[in-house]
Amino acid sequence: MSVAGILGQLFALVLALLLAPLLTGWVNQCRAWLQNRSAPPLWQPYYTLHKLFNKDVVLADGASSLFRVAPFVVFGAMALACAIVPSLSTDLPFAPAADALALVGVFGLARLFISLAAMDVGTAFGSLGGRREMLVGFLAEPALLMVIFTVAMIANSTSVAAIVATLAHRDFVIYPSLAFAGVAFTMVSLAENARVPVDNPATHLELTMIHEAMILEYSGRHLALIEWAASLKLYAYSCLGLAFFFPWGIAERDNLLALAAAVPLLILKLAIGGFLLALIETVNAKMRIFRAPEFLGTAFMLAVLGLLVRLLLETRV
Amino acid sequence: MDMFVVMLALPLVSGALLTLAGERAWAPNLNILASAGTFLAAVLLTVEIVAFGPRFAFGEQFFIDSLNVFFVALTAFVGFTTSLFSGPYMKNERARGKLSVPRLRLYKSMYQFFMFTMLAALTTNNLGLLWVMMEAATLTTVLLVSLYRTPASLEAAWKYFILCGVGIAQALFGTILLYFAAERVLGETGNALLWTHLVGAKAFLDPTIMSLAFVFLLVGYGTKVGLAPLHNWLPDAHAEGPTPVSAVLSGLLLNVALYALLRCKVLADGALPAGFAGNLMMGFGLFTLLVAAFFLSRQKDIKRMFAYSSIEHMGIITFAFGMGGAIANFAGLLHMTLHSLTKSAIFFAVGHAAQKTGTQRMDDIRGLVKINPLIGWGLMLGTLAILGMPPFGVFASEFMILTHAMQHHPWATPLLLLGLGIAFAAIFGRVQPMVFGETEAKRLPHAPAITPVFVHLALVLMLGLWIPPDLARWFHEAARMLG
Amino acid sequence: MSDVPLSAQLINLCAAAILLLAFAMLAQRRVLQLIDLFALQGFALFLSTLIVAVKTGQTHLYFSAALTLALKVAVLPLILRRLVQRLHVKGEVEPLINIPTTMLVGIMLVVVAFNVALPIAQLSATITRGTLGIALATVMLAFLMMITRKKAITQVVGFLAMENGLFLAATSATYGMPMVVELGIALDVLIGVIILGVFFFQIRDQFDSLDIHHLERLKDH
Amino acid sequence: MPSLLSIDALLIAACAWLAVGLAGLAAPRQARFVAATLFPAGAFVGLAVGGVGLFALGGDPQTAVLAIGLPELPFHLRLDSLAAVFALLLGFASAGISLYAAGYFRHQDAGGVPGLLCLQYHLFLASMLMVLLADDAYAFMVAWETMALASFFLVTTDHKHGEIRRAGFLYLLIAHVGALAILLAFGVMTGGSGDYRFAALRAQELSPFWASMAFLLALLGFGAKAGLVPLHVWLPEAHPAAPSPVSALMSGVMLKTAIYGLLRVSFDLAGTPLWWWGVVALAFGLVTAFFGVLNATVQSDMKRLLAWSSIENIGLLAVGIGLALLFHAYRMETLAALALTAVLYHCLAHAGFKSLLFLATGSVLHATKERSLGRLGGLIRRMPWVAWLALVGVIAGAGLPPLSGFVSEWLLLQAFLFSPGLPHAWLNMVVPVAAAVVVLVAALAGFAMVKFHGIVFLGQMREPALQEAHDAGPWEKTGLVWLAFLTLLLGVLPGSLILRLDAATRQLLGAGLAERMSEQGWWMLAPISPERASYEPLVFLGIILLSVWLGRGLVKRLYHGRLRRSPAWDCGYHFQGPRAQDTAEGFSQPIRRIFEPVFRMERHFPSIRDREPYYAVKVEDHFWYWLYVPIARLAARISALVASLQGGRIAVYLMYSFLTLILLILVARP
Repeated sequence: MSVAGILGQLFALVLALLLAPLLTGWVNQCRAWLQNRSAPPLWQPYYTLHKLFNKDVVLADGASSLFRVAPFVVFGAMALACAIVPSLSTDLPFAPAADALALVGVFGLARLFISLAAMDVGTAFGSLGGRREMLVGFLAEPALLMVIFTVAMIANSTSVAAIVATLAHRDFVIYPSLAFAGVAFTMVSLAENARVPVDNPATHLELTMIHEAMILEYSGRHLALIEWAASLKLYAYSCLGLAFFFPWGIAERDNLLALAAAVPLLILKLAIGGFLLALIETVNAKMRIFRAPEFLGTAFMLAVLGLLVRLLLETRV
Repeated sequence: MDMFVVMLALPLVSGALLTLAGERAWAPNLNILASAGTFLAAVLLTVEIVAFGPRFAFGEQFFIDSLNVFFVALTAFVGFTTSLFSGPYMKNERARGKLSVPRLRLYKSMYQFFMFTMLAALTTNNLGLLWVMMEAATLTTVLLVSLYRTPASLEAAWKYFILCGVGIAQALFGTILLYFAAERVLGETGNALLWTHLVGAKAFLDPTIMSLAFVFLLVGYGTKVGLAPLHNWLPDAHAEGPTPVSAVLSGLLLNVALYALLRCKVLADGALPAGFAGNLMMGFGLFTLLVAAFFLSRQKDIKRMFAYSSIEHMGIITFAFGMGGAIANFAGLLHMTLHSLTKSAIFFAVGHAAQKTGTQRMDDIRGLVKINPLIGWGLMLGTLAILGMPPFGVFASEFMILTHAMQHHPWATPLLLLGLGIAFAAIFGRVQPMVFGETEAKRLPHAPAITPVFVHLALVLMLGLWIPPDLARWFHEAARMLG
Repeated sequence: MSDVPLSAQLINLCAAAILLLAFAMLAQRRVLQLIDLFALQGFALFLSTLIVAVKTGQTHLYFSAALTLALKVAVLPLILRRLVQRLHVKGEVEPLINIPTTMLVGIMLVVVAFNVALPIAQLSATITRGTLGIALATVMLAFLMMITRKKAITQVVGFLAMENGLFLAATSATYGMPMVVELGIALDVLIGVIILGVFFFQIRDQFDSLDIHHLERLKDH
Repeated sequence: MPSLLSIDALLIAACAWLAVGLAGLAAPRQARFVAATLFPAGAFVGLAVGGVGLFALGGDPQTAVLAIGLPELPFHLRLDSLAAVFALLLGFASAGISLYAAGYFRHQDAGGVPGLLCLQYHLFLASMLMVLLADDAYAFMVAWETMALASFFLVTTDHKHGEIRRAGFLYLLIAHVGALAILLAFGVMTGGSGDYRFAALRAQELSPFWASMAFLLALLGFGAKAGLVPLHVWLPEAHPAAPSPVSALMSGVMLKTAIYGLLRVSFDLAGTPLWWWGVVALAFGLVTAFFGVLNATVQSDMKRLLAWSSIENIGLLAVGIGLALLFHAYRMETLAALALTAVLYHCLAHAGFKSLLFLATGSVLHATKERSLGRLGGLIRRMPWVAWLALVGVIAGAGLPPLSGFVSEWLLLQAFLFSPGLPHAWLNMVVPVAAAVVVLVAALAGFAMVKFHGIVFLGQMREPALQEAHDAGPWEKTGLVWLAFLTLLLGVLPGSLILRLDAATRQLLGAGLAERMSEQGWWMLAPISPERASYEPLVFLGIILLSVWLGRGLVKRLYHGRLRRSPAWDCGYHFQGPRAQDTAEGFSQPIRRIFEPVFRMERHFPSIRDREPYYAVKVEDHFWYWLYVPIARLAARISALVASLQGGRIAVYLMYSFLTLILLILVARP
């Protein structure tokens, strides 16, 4: 554990905290362009956060302490996730704290808290949102874990840093299993980040929404933290996807030059990723909530298939 | 004073006295007193035998050795506790108007005569006399079974009389054949039916005659034991007679019949190729167990159900003795002891329960722990004990029987387990709702005698966790005698 | 047969008579006649016991013979006849299975009994070894009679006939059991019959009939 | 040589428990004395047992022979590391439960005599301890059945209700059938030697066929106790029926004794396992876990929900055992140790959090007299202690970091990641895929747990009466806090405990994780190597707490901490009441829809013509109709057939005797 390592880790974390709203803003902008709307400014998410932090918290009458704690926990969990996922360098002193399996656990913890908080006030929307979030969660989580299994078997490790190091710095090999895993991962990411076709972050139509339904009662700094956490989640997922499937350019241990080069590369990759996300959201329609299980079931099956392909084709017994 | 003579004379004399006594105030106490005296004499006799070894009485006609002295003690003990139980029980029956005064007198005197026949059958050295006493036991109990003079009790008594009479006639034929075989070895000395002589000459008895004799004896005494398909009298007699009678029928009569069968088996084993008698007994035992188990689930009458449970246990014990060998015989003797104690305790509890609720129909009995916690728990624990739940002793003997069967007759184990499992489901499913649940309580004029129930259960519990070394030694010696 | 002593021939004759009477009882429909036949069988038994006693000179066999005469020929038939009259048992006894079939089964039983007894009889030292088979056959025929008859009283007669068969085996085949045992058996039989008598009255009080189909209520089926 | 051996200490503890129980009989009706004196005493003994268990871990096996039992087979006792692990579990879990019970039974007015309850409760504890110590088949069976019996009486404490009686009957019946199977398994393992000491069973060399028979019988017997599908039907009936501390004891501790037995037989007594044993255990485990968790999500009764969740956890344990057996069969001992550690750890974790959750339901039940999820809600406002402590259990139960449930799940998944290395052509492909089911189960467990906590404690109160609810008393709180503390401790400090568990795996497999793990720091969990996988829950927790703390502080500092209260937003429709919230049925509707074939459902849909339209759904267990009803019918049919023997006609009876006689005469020839 070197000083450089710790500094690099902190840098990555701060970068994540700062970049995450930007990524959200970028995706929104791209989407607006693609949909022939005039786009909000790229910095809009920051304005929104600032505005929300300034506002008073208006708490529903019945809200309990859990309701007030949840945003902080969710935010903390997402920050942790961003700290673990290697975005710039694989030399992360925090990485041993949680491997890929624990990463899924972190997301799960955040989900649990946000769902419980949603049910806390006791409105029809809240519990509906909480239920749907858990529905998405219990289908998406296994799919994500299966993706991680596939990748972990390739790298013989579940440590995210180790996986990335293996994948990025090994001779180029085509893994067909990764194709399956990649598709599955994309589908899971869409669902987990409340994106079309599973959810629509831009709507408040009660029959379709999930994420927005849960946070309907939140306001002020709580809402700000939750929105920020949502951005962080998108960022973390994006970085995870990039790390698994496009790991090139991530710096190795004690390589400051590479680290310096990694930052612009990461921004570039995120920009492309964000655009693709916007594209997917544009060309797809939001589906009925009851189709979501099929969608995620497909993702799960694809992930399992990826694992099978890995076991069948790529291992020599 | 010869304790043996005292032990036999007490029930005989008091039986006669009770016949003459009429409805004197001391009559019930005499019944208990006589039973207590008999028990005391039996204990002293046991001590004597344990200390000084086997002995004869009345010439060679009676013989007390380590095999039968314990049964004597057990019989006297259960006889004593049953008389304790029957005191308040019979008073309550009288108060409920189910019995008249002369019938009570009949009950008491017949009870004492019955005890006499049991003790005499156990101690006699003469196999012919054994038969006579078994028949006499039937006759005394027939009158006890029909004590209520209801149509059902008459029918039960009639069936009991005819079936057991016919059955025991077969046993007489077997005894005659045995005599026929023994005479050729021992000569016409009049000793040819004496067990002590027979056992010495058992290897020389003619196998052809002995096989036929054993078949007749098995069918004869087996009827009395309640082996299926000869068991049909048993549930009727148990269900329709007064409860103390059910208790002694299950707890004592079946044991004594089995004891008679065991004596015959020893002779048959000596004369016949190994396994002949044993296999027959194992077959009967298993069949009995299974048949009884399946019968159990269809019962509606509580005493009838426990009667079938007795059949089931007789099946297990017969199977154990059929297997033979030190461990199985040990287990069989232990099981006989435990079954006697447990089943009579259950019948005591059942008797009080039926009196409290005024019915023997299980569907109408509910919430016994509410009516009287001691009766309720007595029935519950007794039932669990008889079903072979540890830490009660029945489990110990069943464990030994099962493990021995696994070792030597693996094919029989699944059948044994099937029988035990079905019996468990049937009995426990019935008893639990009776003990638990809600009810409207009713007080009885005479407080029930609960002590015998718990004394029995405490003994059964003790035997499950710790068998006193002296008792174990006796069991071993007896088991060795059985071969 | 010439080397067989006369006494043995007589015993065999008595035994044959007992078997014949057993068959007759199996075929008999009327209660009173049945009791007569039973008494006759008892008499044959008495004769055979007497002959054995004379032949062997055992005193207790005389005693047995006397007991047989008293009980089986005199007392028991008397009691039974009284009962039949007092209880107004109808004369006709309707068997459960028709009589020709019963007879056929009976003959088969005799064959079985003789077959079973044959190896034993060959071992026997006594001259009356054939009687063992006959005794067994008598027991079985009595058993059959008990199965096929409907009235309580005929079942009792069957039961007593079975006792006769046993007695034949005890006295003739083995030249008598020990005294104590024979006394005991006799006592049991006597008490049994007395109890039965008591029973009959109770049954009739309860059911107004001695037909055993009233006694079929206790069942699990 | 210490003057007081651990095994003696445990024996004394068992006797102490018995004594405490019997003391209850001395004053059967004085609830106050029984609750405030005897139960805390029992808790103290529990702590001692746990401490001794911890101390004895890794020590040499100690044996003792008691002078009771059968003449040829007195009670043999043995305390080895495996038993010590479970003694540790029993002691520490029961300590918390007893403390809780000290408060709970004080005002338990409905049903049950306090003194009797105390006796049964402590007899239950003592017999569980004896199960762990038993070293011969007889002692084991006696303790095992006593345990079943004591728990049966506890289950039927409130026997006024017919359904509770039925639940108790079903429980004891299946337990008894299972016990018979266990006995048979022991019999098979003696190999005909007639020696029932475990030492003899261990030494016995069995042929593969008989060893497999023993294993299958043990799986049947212990599976019946543990609640493996399809022998699980008693569990969702019996656990909810019992008073809550007893439910906690049964789910948290008693089920683990079955796991103990299965481990004892399959790793210790039955000899070297065959590879397919692992597959069998794995398959049953997967089915159980999946079926259990699905049913947990659709329950409408909070205690039934937890009971089904216990079935799920037992399934996961069986999966772990299966995996360990597979590795063990192929002599991959380190990996077997990894899987086995996961099993042992999950036993401990589940004991902690499931007890905690059941006790929380006890408090809810006590405060509201209500078990149905449809009539609860919003209790966090009246019972904040219980709600927050339950949240600890919920997070652990959902298998989420940084609490105990996650650690074992993580270990299990790590073990799965090695399964492609199995030297068997198709196992190395199928087994990893089984991990997918495990993962799905874990995710569904989260769903069930959110449903449990959200509907019971959060939202608006669904009934006005809930306003009267009060928080748990001091004893209850102490018990809950203790168990929550254990859950947290197990969650954040797995490394040091796993180093101790090493003794148990080393005893069973000859291999452990210790030598690799001791190289790393105590805060780190890296069973194979840090490069391979690692987990530092303390750091993990630290980061989350730090960011919560920092976040709060910074936001307050940079902005403000103002807060206003106002009514919840009602979409402009102000007739909304608590009824507008999701019901328990509504919450699980997606599950019922997705996994429709798994449930046996009876639904009633409202139609236009209904005068009073309503919707109803009843979810039942398929296995009841697939397995148990046919067996019962078959038994009834045979009974009817057999009963025709007793037709009432004396002539027919005589004929039976006659035919038996003739048959025997003709057939039985020497």
